[in-house]
Amino acid sequence: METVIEIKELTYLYPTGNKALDNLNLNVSQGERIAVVGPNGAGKSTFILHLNGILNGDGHITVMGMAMEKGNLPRIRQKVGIVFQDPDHQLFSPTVFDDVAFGPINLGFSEKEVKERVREALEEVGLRGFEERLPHRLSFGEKRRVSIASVLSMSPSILVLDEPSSSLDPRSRRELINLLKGFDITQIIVTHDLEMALELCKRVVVMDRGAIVADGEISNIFGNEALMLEHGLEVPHSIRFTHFHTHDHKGEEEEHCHAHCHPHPEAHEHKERI
Amino acid sequence: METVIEIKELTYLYPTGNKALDNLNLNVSQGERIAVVGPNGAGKSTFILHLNGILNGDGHITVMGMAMEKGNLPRIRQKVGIVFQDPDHQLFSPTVFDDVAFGPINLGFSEKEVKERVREALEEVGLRGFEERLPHRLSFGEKRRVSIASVLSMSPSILVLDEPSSSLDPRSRRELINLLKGFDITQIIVTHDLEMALELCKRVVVMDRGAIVADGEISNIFGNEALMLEHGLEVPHSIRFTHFHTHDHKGEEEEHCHAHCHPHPEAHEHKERI
Amino acid sequence: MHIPDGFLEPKVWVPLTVLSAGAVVSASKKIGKKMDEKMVPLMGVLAAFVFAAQMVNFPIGGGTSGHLMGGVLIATIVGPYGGLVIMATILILQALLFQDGGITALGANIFNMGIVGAVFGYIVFRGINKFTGNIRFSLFTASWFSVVAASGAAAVELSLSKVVPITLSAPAMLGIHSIIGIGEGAVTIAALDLVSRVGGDTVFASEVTVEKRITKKAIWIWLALSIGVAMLLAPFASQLPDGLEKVAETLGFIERGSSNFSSPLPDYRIPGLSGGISTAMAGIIGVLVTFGLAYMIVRILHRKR
Amino acid sequence: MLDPTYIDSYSSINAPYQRLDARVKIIVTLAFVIIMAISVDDRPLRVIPFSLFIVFIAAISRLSPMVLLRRTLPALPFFLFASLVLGFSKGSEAAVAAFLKAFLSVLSVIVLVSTTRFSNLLKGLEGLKVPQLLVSLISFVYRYLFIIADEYGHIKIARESRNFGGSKRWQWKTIGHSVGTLFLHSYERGDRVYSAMVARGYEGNIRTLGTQGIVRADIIFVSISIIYLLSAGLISWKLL
Ligand SMILES: Nc1ncnc2c1ncn2[C@@H]1O[C@H](COP(=O)(O)OP(=O)(O)OP(=O)(O)O)[C@@H](O)[C@H]1O
Ligand SMILES: Nc1ncnc2c1ncn2[C@@H]1O[C@H](COP(=O)(O)OP(=O)(O)OP(=O)(O)O)[C@@H](O)[C@H]1O
Ligand SMILES: [Mg+2]
Ligand SMILES: [Mg+2]
Repeated sequence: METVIEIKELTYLYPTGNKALDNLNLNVSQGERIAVVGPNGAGKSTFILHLNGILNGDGHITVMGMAMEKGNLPRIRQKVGIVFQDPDHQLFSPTVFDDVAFGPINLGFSEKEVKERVREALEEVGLRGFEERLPHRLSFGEKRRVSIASVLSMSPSILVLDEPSSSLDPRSRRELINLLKGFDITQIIVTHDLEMALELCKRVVVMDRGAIVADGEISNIFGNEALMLEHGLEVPHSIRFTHFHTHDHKGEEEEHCHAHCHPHPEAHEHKERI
Repeated sequence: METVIEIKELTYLYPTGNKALDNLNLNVSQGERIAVVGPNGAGKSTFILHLNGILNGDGHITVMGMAMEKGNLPRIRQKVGIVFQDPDHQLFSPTVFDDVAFGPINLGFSEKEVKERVREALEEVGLRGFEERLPHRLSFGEKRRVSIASVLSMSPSILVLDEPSSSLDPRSRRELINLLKGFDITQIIVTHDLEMALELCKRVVVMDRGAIVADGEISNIFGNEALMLEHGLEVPHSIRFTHFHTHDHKGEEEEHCHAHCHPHPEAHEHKERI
Repeated sequence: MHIPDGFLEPKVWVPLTVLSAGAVVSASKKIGKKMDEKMVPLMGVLAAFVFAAQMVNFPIGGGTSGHLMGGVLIATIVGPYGGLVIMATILILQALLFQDGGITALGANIFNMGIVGAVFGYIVFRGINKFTGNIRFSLFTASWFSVVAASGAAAVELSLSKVVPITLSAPAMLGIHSIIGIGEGAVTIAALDLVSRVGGDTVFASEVTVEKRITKKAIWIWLALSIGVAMLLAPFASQLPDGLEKVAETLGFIERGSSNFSSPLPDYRIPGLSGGISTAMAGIIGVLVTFGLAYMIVRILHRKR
Repeated sequence: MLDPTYIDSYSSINAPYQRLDARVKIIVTLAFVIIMAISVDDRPLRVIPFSLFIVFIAAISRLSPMVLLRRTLPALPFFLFASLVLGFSKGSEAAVAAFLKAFLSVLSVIVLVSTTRFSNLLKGLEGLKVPQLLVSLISFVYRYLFIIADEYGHIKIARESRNFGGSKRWQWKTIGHSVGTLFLHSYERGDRVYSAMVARGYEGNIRTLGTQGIVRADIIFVSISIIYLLSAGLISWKLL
């Protein structure tokens, strides 16, 4: 399949000297839905900010055939829609309408088209009727939806989401999952919500200390307990139980017993810091 | 058991006219650990801000025998420690030490006592050695711990946490759970992380549209699929599977089959908005 | 300290409007040249910050509280030109959106809080710091001075407009603001203390500081400008010398301490002035002259680069 | 409370005044405030033609008088106080005149901002050659203002929740630290928000929905208004 994102040897130091990305390599194909997981501070958000040229590390990035260069930025930014981790950083307009309309207006759409897009995007995240509300006086979950809508309204070809499900209630999370499932555009989903990753993605990338430490088929990687624990993760419930029922992994008898006797994963926990 | 929090007919309208709390009633006993769950915008955070008199709705609130009145506020705030949903809203001092020391200094402790308390609180959240760090330049998970420490240092009798696990990586989340399990003070935990609620609490309160719509034993309520779906929630994985193994609920044969065939809960989903 | 419409007389607000407009335009041009696309949003957020900081109350004793002006605070972060432009932005917004300060009094308010409060406050800071080498002391003194001087300027403007005799307004305004100034100084030190601690290792200082030094030439231009405007208008505004006399009178008065502070109404009274045709004509001619002048200033400043 | 919807809420009414170009409305408002400030002087009666003008404008913008008056409320106590002081030095006539001038000026500004979407107001200022930097700055402050004011609210809540009190020195220091934190939050927020804007196609100038242009109605309106205001000033001088 066609490669839409190509990243070679990407390294980034914050001005303070923190090396947040360290020789990162990644290819993403057209239409793929990839999960990016890893512990707090792994560099996931930093990585994402490189996908439309907001940050500029050393290395090579190509997006839909365009090199990441100043001249290409406007076109790249039109293609790559990013939903930031903190909705407060994404919402800056006096009203929800203005915020969702911001992208389409900058893309030069007509007033009618802009209104239509805003309506659709708000509909998709279940926020119809919120047009005139103030974005920063919403509940946290409502803010999250507005930030998703404000990216959807640009109809990007590549959708990048940083922790989209955090602080969403279970139903909204479910709706988000269904929403994302319904899109056949390329998607990169950074998350700590491993169950969501499992439902949405076939491929997962594990990041730690600024580099990619694993990349592959999601149930293989998520089922690899040693790997998961090493990088601040856990084997998700549903994999544990799927294993139990399907017995498609070998040598996990003892593990299964654990899962049976203690439905909660704390039994497998290493408790170093507390 | 002794009642430490008593709330009667609490109603609150934001100045913009949103009714965020609507005739809410709740009693909390000494030493209880209660989960508060509910959809986005249910009024959970608004409710919490009433527990130490930051917001002042109509109704009656009594905390450890003290009515919520101006004269009692200092003593109430000493008893009730609140960890806010967004750590950036909680930390405002130049160093981690200053932030954790802020409460004890205001309570009028001696310098020696203040230092002792800060040391202990940082120890408890696993942040020894962070005293001189800037709260600003910490990772999200570290900020969350500092905000917990800055409340622990006041040795509250009632600990209130708003979404403590959101944006934490699975390992930090696990550490948080163990930390909270170790405290035997009264705790009120607002969360969308139902698995965490299940691990920590015996009792759960479901909020929706500013009122309490269910209050009771957590596995009963979380196992009540109709109720959960009605209020933007889902039956958590671990309950689904616990049921499957233990058969301690009746009339759920079909449900179990579902759970077996589709380890993902989407099968039970009502998809109204998307 | 925000003066509303309707209280200042044209002979006061017109020259001040010209002066402030000239200063703001030239300051914007100065910064504009050095700015990349990122600077505008950054200055915008800082202006919003000052706006919010101005709503910060601090206790000044006796159960009352003062609020921050923030002139020196912002000028030390972004430099005097940035400080002036930011203060002007805030004042325009306050006048437009919050009915805080009038439209005709906008120039006067920008003069008081932008030019006196931020720019001169900053110059005082630089001066004292050069002299003593003690940043905290200089910051404190400059912040205190900026608040007191700004309130003094407002008092003078109001007395020139015969709203309240300077003998009454000066002690009252200066008295209260010399206390508020202490809070301003303390809060400014603590705020910059935190900022420099965190910011020490970041790029913000070099990034935000648009212009660290204010050139001597610019000060002279502004000074000459204000004197020129005042002189041009003096013949038309017959009451002006009267007002100036009172300012001088008050300077002696201030030294006598605040004995009059507690007496709300001394028998001192400004003779009522008839607003005759001549004053009005003076106003109109004044407007024309000052508009012409403003145009010239802008042209001159523009040609310079 | 700071609230932008409160400010913009009447700009979408489809009334004759709302349809005028923002530049026209700004010029007329400025002319109104300035001519009144110069010509009314100390005589309250001269305010009459100017009040009529405001009433007329309010009528063609279909603003509810109650809403208008309510919005002037916050400013009134200060006007009253200042007029009272003025009354002692200059007499009651002057005091009443000053109060009315202050009141009508505020009213005219409220009418202006509540009948014009804020983005159009900015476009208007730009059209009137206010320096570009200043206009962009105002637009950014407007964006951030409410956010940052609320941010300080959060810090205050955090402070109060932990029993803020004690000596004045300690309070000043803490408030100073809060202001410093507010600065850092603002600064970082500005940085991130800038990224967010860039990510959505922002390239340096803010675009808005809908374009405006001067049409004949605008020219007629501005001419008539200024002629009226000027003659109102002159005639009232002679007669009142
Ligand atoms: N503005 C900044 N200045 C300096 N260092 C930073 C900055 N932002 C992040 N860092 C550091 O860079 C590293 C990577 O941060 P990043 O935000 O990319 O992590 P992340 O994987 O997104 O973590 P999380 O899961 O907590 O969101 C961390 O060590 C962090 O402390
Ligand atoms: N500052 C505010 N001004 C006006 N309305 C507000 C404000 N904050 C919250 N609201 C509204 O009050 C309601 C309750 O909000 P609250 O933040 O308490 O919800 P929540 O249950 O904490 O939601 P979440 O799970 O998303 O955090 C929501 O409808 C929200 O839009
Ligand atoms: Mg991140
Ligand atoms: Mg909440």
